[in-house]
Amino acid sequence: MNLAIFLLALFDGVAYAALVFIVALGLTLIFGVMRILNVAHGSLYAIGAYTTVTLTGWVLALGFAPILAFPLMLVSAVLVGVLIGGPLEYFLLRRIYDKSEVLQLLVTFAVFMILEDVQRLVWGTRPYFDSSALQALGNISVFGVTYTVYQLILLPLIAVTLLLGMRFFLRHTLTGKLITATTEDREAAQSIGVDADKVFLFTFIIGAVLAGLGGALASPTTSILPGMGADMIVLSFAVVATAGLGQIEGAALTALMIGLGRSFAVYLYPEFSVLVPYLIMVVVLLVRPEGLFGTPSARKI
Amino acid sequence: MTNRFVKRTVAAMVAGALPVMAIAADKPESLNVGMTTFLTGPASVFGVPARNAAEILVENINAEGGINGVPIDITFIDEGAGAEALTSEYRRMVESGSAEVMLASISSGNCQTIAPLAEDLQVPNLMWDCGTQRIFEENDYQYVFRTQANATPEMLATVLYLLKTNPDFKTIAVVNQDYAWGRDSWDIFSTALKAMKPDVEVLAEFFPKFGSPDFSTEISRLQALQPDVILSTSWGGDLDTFVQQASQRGLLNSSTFVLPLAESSLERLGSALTDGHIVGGRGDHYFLHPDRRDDEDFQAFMSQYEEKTGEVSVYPVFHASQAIAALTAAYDKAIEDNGVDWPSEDQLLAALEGLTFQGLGREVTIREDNQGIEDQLLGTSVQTGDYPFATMENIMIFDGDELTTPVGENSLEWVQTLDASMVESVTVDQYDN
Amino acid sequence: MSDALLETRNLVIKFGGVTAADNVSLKIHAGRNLAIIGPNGAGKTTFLNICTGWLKPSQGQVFFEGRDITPLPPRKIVDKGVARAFQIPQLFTEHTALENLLIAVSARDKLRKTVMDMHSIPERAEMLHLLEMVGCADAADTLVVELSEGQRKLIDIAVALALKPKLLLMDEPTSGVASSEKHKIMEILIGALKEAQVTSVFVEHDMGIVENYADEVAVWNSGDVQLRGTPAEILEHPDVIRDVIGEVA
Amino acid sequence: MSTHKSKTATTISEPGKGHSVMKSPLSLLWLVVILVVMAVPIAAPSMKLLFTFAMAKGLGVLGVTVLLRAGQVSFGHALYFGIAAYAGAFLMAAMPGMDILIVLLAGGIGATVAGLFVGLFVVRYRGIFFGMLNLAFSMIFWSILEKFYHYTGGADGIRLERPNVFGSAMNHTDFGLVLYYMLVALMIGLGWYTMRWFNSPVGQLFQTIKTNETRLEYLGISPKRALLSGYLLSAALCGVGGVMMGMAQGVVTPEYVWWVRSAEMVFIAVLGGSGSVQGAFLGALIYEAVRTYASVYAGDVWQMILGGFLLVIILFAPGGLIGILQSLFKRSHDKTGGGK
Repeated sequence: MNLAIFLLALFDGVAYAALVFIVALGLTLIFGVMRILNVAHGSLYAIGAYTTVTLTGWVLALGFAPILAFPLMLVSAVLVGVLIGGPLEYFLLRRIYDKSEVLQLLVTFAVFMILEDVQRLVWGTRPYFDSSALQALGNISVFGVTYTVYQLILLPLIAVTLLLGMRFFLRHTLTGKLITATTEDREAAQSIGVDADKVFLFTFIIGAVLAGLGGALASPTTSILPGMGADMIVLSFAVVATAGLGQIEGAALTALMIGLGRSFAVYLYPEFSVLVPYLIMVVVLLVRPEGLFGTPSARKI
Repeated sequence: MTNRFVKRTVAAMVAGALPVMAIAADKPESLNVGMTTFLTGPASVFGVPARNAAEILVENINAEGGINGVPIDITFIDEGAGAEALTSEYRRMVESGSAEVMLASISSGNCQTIAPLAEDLQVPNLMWDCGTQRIFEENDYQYVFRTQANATPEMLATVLYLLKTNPDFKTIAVVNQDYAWGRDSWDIFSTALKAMKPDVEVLAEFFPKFGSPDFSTEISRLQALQPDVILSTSWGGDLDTFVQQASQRGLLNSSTFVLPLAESSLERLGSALTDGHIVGGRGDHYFLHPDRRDDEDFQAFMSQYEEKTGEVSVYPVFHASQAIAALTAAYDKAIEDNGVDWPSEDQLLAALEGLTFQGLGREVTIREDNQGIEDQLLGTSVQTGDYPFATMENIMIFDGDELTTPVGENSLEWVQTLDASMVESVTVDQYDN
Repeated sequence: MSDALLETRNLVIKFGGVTAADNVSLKIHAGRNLAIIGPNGAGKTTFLNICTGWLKPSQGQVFFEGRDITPLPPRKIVDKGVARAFQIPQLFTEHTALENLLIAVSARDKLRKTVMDMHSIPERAEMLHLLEMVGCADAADTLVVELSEGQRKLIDIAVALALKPKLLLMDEPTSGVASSEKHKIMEILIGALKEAQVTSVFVEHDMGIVENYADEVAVWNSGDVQLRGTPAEILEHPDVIRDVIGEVA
Repeated sequence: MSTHKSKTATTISEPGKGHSVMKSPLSLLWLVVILVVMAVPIAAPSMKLLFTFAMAKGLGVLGVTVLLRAGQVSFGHALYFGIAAYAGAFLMAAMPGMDILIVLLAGGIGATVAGLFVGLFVVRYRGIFFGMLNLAFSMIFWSILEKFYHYTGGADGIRLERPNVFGSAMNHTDFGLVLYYMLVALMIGLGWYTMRWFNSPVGQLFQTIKTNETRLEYLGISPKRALLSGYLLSAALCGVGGVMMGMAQGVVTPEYVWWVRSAEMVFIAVLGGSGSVQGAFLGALIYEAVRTYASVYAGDVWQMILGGFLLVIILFAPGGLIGILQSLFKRSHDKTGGGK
């Protein structure tokens, strides 16, 4: 393996990792704060992608410039977060916070099943493809290999921005501090006047927006078709568990490991590329049972 | 149920005792047909057009009085609900008597499951779309017939077209979906290529997961390798994604793509599929079929279909038409041969042997091993501006007979015995567009 | 070899920067009830955790019947005959009081019996008797979550006794119990211990209890045993009055 | 008085407890249900296949139910379902004409051995980590099945040829009947054993993982060992279900192991009544029925119907179908009791 190939694999891995991270970030955030592993996150991802393609299709059909696809991604993500994520938390999840982990997870699984069919009813089974956004940014050539600026530069840039932004938000803003406080001790936070319900709703919407954003950002690079949510969610699970539950830095590192592992596998042993995320998860948890960035919780007796 | 059972038992006993004497059946109120097709899942890009086509065709037949006055009643089973649901619904349909004839199926895996099941249940089953060549090579069936070709002629025609149009290429890479079709089609393609042009070097073999949303890494690797030809037998969303991403990153300019199933993706790919790539459609299927496009019935159906679905026809539509054409032709033949109002099951099976029929494409004949002989159409993509997507030029239609593995032989072994002379000797009709 | 049932030698325990135990050497002798007293946060519970293997000391060793048990996990130490009762009762909340004891006694056989109904094991009568001994016979068929804190504490101790230990370590057996009941509980408890011939160590804050029911008292302060003696001697000591009793009062 | 209270409180998590109150009417019902199930192939042959699949799947769900009793949920138990089915398929491919009992045994043993290897690792974890690690192992196996096409048949799977029954080959109808009554026997036998196991000392120690592992450790029991014992049982049950399903379908595919299948098993366990043996089979039957009929009559929305069904159960009847049934029986029992 020469240096050029090594670098190519590195670029591919980073581009892929960026997308995985954006989706897993939302899942990690929701899990960290609410302790709910949201299976429906995968559906929100898919719906984000579908919405983006539909909106972009409309707007471009009206004759606007393709560059408009970028703001439309944000619009779609927010729509998904507010119109689906919000009611989901408010009408459903709120009722099950006192139930066991298993039941909470199953509720989101039921929502996932329902949303899978909703997607099919709304968008049909035909694959959609709209790469206006990606084409608007053009290509870049590295070692004679053409990459899209969108995947090689924009996606990693967004991922890093989101990581830093989320860290800043949680540590240095009032809302962020409220979220962190509620995460650490819900009762204590409530006793000093924090409205935990509001914090949960807000967190869930942010998480859902991130899922939608992941889908929106993925939409110009892939065919959008039924089943894309199921694949993404299982990968995100691997990221969240490997990272250490609720650890956003861990999620970033894990996404990077998975992205690089997968792309190096494609270059060296293509047949192993599917195995990579799960092998990483098993190996990491074997060595660090609480995940990469997790801390063991000693039980008080 | 019991009625049917008694009828069958009696029929079997009598048929055993008096092999020459044929028993006619009463004319039923309707001919119940079950069709398995993907209504959900990624393969619904094939399944839904096929269902739409079948509905139109059955409607048309019934409008003209059905088969000898008996209307066809067709019900669909979703292959997308999984093998479990499929087999149980298939059984239920047959055992409860709500289907006399079955049309199954799309997925090769499902075909492998259903063929022995149909044999067990003793129900005539027309395989209308499955690709695997193994069905009749590994087993003998009495109740199972295939109304189209299989992977072997489809891949052979592709190799021949490639060698006829690009005789000098040196290197090839493959990106196929990771499941039976992707693997088997590459086995046949590579074996045939090795037999006819042994000096070709295979630079890379990729089998990304079925339904993969992203081929960026494979494309980077292919750009670094720069093969002359890139083969992909993928279809549906996978093919769309692969070609779109390759197009965006300029891979379509540096390598010739060979896409034996791209006919079904032409409309969706739009302008992404540039000029000069090889396109096939699993048989002689193309909405601008050069032999057929001037035919009135063909035109009538095409406009009927477009009106109903808003899309142009793709090969599963042709395959559905062939299955239904085979069904009506077999009943007509059985009725005529036996001079009855309505044929018994055995008479129907006898009529299916060696049957010749015509759907939307050219005529198809069912061979003695129940395999259909179907011609193969390939062409080269071109953006003419007449349509908002690529169409085909330099079309060749290969004679199916010469490309189909002889009865009783194994495809891979037979393909190994071929050589370069076939490129010249094969019977082919050429058209400009 | 040592004549003590349990002995710690030079135990040092550090959490982060805090030293919870500093060079503790303590002997516990068979047949006597030892009370450990001391101010809150002095490390008494931590000491019990170390003795039962839940936590590992930074330095030093724990011996039981002369054998080094420092590296063993709690379950192995339990096998040797050390049982434990907790400040917050550790019970199986979805089971009744009797079932808690049946499960405990089943554990003596490890994981072997897979078909026989737990309610028909031969030790059932023995467990009913044990419930009686701790004065909870009425509660046999009640889910432990529905019992009073005092009853839960007694059942927690009964669960430990079901293992037929040689030594029982108890963490504040009367905390969280109405003061009117404290003496009743201790009365029952000491009686049960005597009947089962079990040596006991209990961490306690209530000097009245210590005075009445301990054979011996150790004063834990600033990470070490500062004083040791009979209840009468210790409770009169001026340091104890200043540092321990003063705080409790 | 207190006795009565404890019984109502425990019925959901431990149906075996309600004995004295509900034993007679409910166990009578189960007897009737078993007789009905035995009569299905004769009385309603078109339902035979549905019941066959439901019983096979129910055995797998029973495996998941075992773990639920310890408060643990595995999102990868389809692994054992699949391993057993593939073990059967490979055995039949290697030695055609093998006897059905040997195939069953091979499946069960295959799953148990796999359960031992994976179990030794995963019993260190609880909660989400436990669930996700099981998921990871099942997905690793799934990837291997998909990738090693030339051995496993890839995504299309391999055929599980029909085994012999006591030395003689059978046609599909007779074989279907043999499978059916074997499943009935397995359902009764393994269901009975599992209930006994739940109430046995080992089963009870295993279930304390749900409520207090600290105490378990202080009883001298390794929680990991206790969990492993239940994990092995659950793997074996899933395996038996899987190999029976494989024989019933005649083909095994990686789909058996796909994570959605695992989630489905948990889904069914909760639907039936988490922790209940009868609930596992009842849930499987309802699930299969809804799935089959919904995919026929409402092809596009069967997942939605099932999802909605699950939501309603979790929100309004957390005891699952068994919980509903028990409260119905209890109410009618109370009524008659009040009349006396």
